[in-house]
Amino acid sequence: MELKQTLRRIPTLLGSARAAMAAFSARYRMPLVLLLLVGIVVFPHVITGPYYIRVATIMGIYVILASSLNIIIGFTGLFSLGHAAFYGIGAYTSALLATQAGVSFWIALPAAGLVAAAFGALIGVATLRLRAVFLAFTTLGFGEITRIVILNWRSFTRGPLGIAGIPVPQFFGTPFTRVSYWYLVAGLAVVTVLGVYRVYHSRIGRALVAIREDELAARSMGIHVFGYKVLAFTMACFFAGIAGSFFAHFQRFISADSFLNTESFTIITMVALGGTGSIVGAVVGAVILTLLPEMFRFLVEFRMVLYGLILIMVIVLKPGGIVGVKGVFEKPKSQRKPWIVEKLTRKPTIPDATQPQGGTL
Amino acid sequence: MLAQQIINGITQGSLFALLAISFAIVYGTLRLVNFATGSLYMIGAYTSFYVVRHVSSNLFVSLAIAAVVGFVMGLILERLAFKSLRGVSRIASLICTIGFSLFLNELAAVIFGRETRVMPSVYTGTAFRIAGTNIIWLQVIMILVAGVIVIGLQLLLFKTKMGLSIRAVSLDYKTAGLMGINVDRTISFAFGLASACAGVAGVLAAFYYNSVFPVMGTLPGLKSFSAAVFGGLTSIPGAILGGYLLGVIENLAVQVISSGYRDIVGFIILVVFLLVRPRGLLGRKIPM
Amino acid sequence: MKVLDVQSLVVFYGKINALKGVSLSVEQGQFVTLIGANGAGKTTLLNTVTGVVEGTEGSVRYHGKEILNRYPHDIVRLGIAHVPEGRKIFPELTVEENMRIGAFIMKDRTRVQALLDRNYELFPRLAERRRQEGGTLSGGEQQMLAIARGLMSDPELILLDEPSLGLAPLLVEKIFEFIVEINRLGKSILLVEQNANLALQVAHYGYVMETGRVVREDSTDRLRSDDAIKNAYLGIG
Amino acid sequence: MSGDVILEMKKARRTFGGLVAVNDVDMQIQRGSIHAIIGPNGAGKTTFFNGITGIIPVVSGSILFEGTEIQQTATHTICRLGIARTFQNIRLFPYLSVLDNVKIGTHSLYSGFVLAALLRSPKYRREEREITEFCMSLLEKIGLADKADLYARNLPYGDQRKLEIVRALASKPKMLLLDEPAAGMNNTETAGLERFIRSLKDEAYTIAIIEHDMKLVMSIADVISVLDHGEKIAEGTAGEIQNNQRVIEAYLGKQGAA
Amino acid sequence: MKGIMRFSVLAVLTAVLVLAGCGGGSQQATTGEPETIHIALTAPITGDWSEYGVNFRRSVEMGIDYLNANGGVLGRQLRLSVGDTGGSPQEAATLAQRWTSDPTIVAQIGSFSSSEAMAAQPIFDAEGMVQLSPTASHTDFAPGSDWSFGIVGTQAAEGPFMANFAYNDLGLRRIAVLHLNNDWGIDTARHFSDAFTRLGGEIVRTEFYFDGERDFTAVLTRLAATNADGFFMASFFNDGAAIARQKERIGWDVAFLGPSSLYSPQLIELGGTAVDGLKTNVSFFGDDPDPRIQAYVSEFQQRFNARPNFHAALAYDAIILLADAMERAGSTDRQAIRDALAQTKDFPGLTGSITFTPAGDAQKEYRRLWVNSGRFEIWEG
Repeated sequence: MELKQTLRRIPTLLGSARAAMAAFSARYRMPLVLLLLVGIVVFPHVITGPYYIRVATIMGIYVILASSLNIIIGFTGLFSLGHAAFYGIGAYTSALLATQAGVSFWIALPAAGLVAAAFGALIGVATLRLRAVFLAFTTLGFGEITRIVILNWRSFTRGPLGIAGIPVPQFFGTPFTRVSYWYLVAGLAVVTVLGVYRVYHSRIGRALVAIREDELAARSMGIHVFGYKVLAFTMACFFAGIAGSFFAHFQRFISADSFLNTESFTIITMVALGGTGSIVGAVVGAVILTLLPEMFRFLVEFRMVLYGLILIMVIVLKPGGIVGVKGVFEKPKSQRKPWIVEKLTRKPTIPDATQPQGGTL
Repeated sequence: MLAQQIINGITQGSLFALLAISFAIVYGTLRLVNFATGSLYMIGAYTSFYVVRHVSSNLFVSLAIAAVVGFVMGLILERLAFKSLRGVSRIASLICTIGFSLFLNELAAVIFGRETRVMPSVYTGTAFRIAGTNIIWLQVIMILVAGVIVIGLQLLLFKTKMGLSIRAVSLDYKTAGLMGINVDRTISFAFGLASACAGVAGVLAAFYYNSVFPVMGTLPGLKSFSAAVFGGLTSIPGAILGGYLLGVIENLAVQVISSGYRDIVGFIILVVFLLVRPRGLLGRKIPM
Repeated sequence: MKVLDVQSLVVFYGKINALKGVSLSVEQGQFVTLIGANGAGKTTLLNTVTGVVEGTEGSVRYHGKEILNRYPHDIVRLGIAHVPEGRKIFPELTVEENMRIGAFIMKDRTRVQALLDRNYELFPRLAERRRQEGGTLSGGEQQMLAIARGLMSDPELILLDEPSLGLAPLLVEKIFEFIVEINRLGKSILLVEQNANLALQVAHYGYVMETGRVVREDSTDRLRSDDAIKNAYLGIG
Repeated sequence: MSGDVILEMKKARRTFGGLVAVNDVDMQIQRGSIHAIIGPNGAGKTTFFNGITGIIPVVSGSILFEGTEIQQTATHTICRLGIARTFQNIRLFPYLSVLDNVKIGTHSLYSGFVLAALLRSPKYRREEREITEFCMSLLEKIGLADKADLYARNLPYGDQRKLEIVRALASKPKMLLLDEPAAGMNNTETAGLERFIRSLKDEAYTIAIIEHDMKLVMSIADVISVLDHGEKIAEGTAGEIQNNQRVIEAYLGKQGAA
Repeated sequence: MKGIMRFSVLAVLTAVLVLAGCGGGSQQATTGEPETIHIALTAPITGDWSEYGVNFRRSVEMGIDYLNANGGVLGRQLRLSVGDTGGSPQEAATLAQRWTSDPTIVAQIGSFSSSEAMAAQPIFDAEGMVQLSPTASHTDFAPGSDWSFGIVGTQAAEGPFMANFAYNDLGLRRIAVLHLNNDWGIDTARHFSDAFTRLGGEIVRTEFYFDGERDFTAVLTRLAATNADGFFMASFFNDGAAIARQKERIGWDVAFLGPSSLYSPQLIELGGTAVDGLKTNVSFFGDDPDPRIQAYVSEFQQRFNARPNFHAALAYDAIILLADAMERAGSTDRQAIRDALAQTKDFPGLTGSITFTPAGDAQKEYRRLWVNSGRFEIWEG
């Protein structure tokens, strides 16, 4: 009995812990932001292992990808299963500009973002009139088509050979070190998250969320729904392109293997696991799903089994994600038990008049 | 030549058709795209591998056992995960199916080993020749099995009470509940049925390609999803048509265009159909 | 003897209190109507009785047995048929399939056939169209089909939700004739209706609902002669 | 009544399959008036509103708003022209705060660009401040200011109705379409609503209202149009309507006349 | 929504802490026995390529056990860390960073695919550690860095060998080519085709397929319609077996051949009689009477209940070669190992003798091989 009561209290306890944390962080918001920035600056000097810096850098890339995808999925309520395609387009644009045209990284980076955004806009215009689920599959198809085009168009993309020898970016004549990569990706990630935050809290963000919440009402409030959907798609693809460009210059070798559909699934999983629609959620999701597989490395061949299992469990137990906006992507709790439980615990069907029934006068 | 390609396409199309049916049943009842369909296909194939080793090398024994295994697997998946996700955002369910696909593939690799396993060659004798094209018995059997399953499903759906309840649930589950239909059980059954179809397809593939390996379902799963969209996601006849057409078109694409564009054909069909005619060839307008 | 007995039923839709403690009962063979303006909670009440909507408090008893928050398919098996608002026939099933699905809970085939025959007799129009898809019927025919489908489970109690909705006056009369006929066959009926005069003319007993509460209940004779109804509807007073 | 027509409908018609939901309706709404549209369930009232706002455009006939034809115009543009509406079954943005809901109402008044939002330009900051102040003043007016930070879904039902009206007002419309604003409200709430609608009239808004609460309709409407089976069967003042035989029949059935 | 920033702050801080945490953990593990020599293996243990990755792991573990049983290297025991890439180039690069930043690790064996190896290359290059890949054959791989070595031999040598086999020994003149569409397949097909054309033959048609495909009937039907008298398939053994079976099924009776990647006992198991008559080449032949090879094959069979294939043997050679280089260098210094490896000349591997070109590619010897009645046999002409 006591155990039961303790168990029953856990959600309440968690809730108050959460509330306390929220209150704490709301109160010390500025100090915490400063602490974060200091953390970013100090991190590569405290934890100097190149491996950890690399993992953190990869994490930064995924923070950008997940945050940007969150604009589409979380804010606007659209599906996209082809985010890796735009990531890849950004990476290839940047890599080709750098290796074929000798363009500096600092120009290639925004260029990659713009090219990816242009593709995003194009795909958006073509597909965004579709219903949600269909949109998802169109983007999935687009992702696959992009990959196959990369593989087949050998004269341009070198096909399966990939692009090697992508130059190391330079900063005023000094080539990047792994610490500079970290600073750059951290900067890009901060800018992305801040950008997403600002967009979310602007007239545009409100319009996007309005579309997610109720498209018809949004339209009646004067929101050009289609236009804003395309805008959301374009913005998200821009950031994905930026991430791709960084990745190309960071890894210095890219091939279609890095932009498979599974990569899109990884990004979408980060968003869903962290909490669809929550800016923090996307960050948390990206952080967890970058670290988790690294932490499970010692399991070697069992690693992905466990990873899959954890994924399923989190989604089943907490469909709204870890720090999701409570309720948005969850359904209300039902008072009814699953039928199997119902079946096992069903009372005999004899009318029981002695049972007191609450509420009667 | 063309005749040969068409025969190739039809044989391959039988596999696509069965998988597309699996997609169509799940989508029809749950409005969910099950990305784990390819994994269920793989499980069907491994089932036949072990049946051949330990029970009987007869193709039909494998088919029967794999259908049952598939059905049970489907029930388990549905109960474990999708039941509790019903009515939650689609994205959560979708990710859950992706998670299952990853989980099942890797689990199979750990349990069954990662190397490609060999299946015996059966029914490889020539059945008949058309236009200089050799057609073996196995191809005939594959087409027949697909046909029998299709007819069986149609009978089940249109002549039995369970079929009636599946159709009713897929049209309007709330009203179906008011008619005394146990919606949960109906959906579970449909999911099991869909999984059994995928399992059967896996067995046929195992025998046809003589090999079984953990990630064998990924590509056929993705392609036959295109086939299902092509035919109309909620329509079983549509799924069959889509499957066979995709098989034939893919093979003709190799013949006419280039082998490099083979895989792209399915996806171009997918995108074009979604844009132009989302309900597919035979599907009804999908209430979303 | 009370077939249906609803006591102090409270229902929330999220934060919206749709029913604020409603009590109502239907006697064996009785024809009860529930009238009231739009949004009063009439449909919610029916939906809660058959488990489509979950109730928060109170009780719903069928022959004395508590059925609140059971699954619809379990409740229907007890002998309640619910003809939902907006007819909700299955548009892509044929008329006959729609009818048969109404008899889903029946195991005995000969009995299903007998019921089918009887209902076709009652609704000859449906017999003519038994091979047609439900969606191709006219509004009135769809309503007939919805009622006939409800009868197919041979229920003891029938819940009818706005059967006159969207139908031309002549058809409405026709539908009501059927309902009276069904009641005469011994079925208890709970009718939710906007068309107050018509409902009060055919039913035995009436409840008037307003914003989630029953504001008045009485025999229909007395309710009919009462200006309160008219006033409630037309805003006089 | 000022006498000039703000919205004019000529032979507006909307069909769904074979069903005629709005059947060649002519109607004129006077600027500055409260114009009620009543009728039994399924009479086509909401379809009528959907036609005006372009959500479900009419199939024939014309709708003129301040002399401009709008029957083909997109919904979001109609809002910009100055028509705002509420919905029969409350369509708030449930997971946005009360304040944000109102802010979305101001959407059509501004034209901020992404870059401005990203960089938070001075103009953008000024506009956002303006929007916030304006929306807060609206919320204060209706008494929801203290709930500005709540999710819209957590408001009590009556407040949700009010919020929806405020959201519509935030677009500074010339004409307001209210679809059953009193549905589900209790007497006190309805009385408050009545006062509020009257105050809007005093501020020179034109209001078209669909309502089932006849007490409310009869007391505030300048003109009442009655729809039944898609047709306009009567039009006039409250007194005229209450004594109109066709209206009584439409509501209570034929026998009601006897 | 004020919470956004505060939560992101917390999230990132937690991440930093966790990262720091896992840092501490694994470093502790690596400072256990200073006496051992620590070697890393990077391979796709999970994912689409795991079949090959698992064989790598088996062979390398076998090699280490063998070396340790025989006194180790430089009198010290060997120790292995295995990292899984799941087939992703990015993970291979992450592992590269992990291995190079662990001071106890002296060299890495792996990874399997060229994409993986090349993604990791800049890191090995920058950090100065040997990346010895048993299988990466991308033209740009070994020349791309002083620290990259490939022992499979480039197709630049194997292609002409097979072309010669086809043209001179088999007398083929018109060949249809089918290749796997990845860097390896493209390279293999290109080198073979170039050499064959130079000899005076004709490539009548080249087609390809994507990884994961199991239905080759369409593309084979198209190739069969040419007037080819020979068929070259640049595939791995499991695809190759399926291709052979489907080739037989559509009734295309033509001489066929392919590169050494086809050599695997599994080819025959999977291909059955359909692979009879297939011509290929090997530098590793399991039925070779050489006692070293027989010892390896029998132990592999005993331990894993499977016969080793070409890829497995390459991985075995990689670890033995690495040990040899360390012995020759007399040190486990990363630079010394590299220099010693670069000097490798006529190292007697199971896959033939290995000599590195200045670029770091192995020059291999090839032997003609064919499948005769369900067995691989040396082709005697």
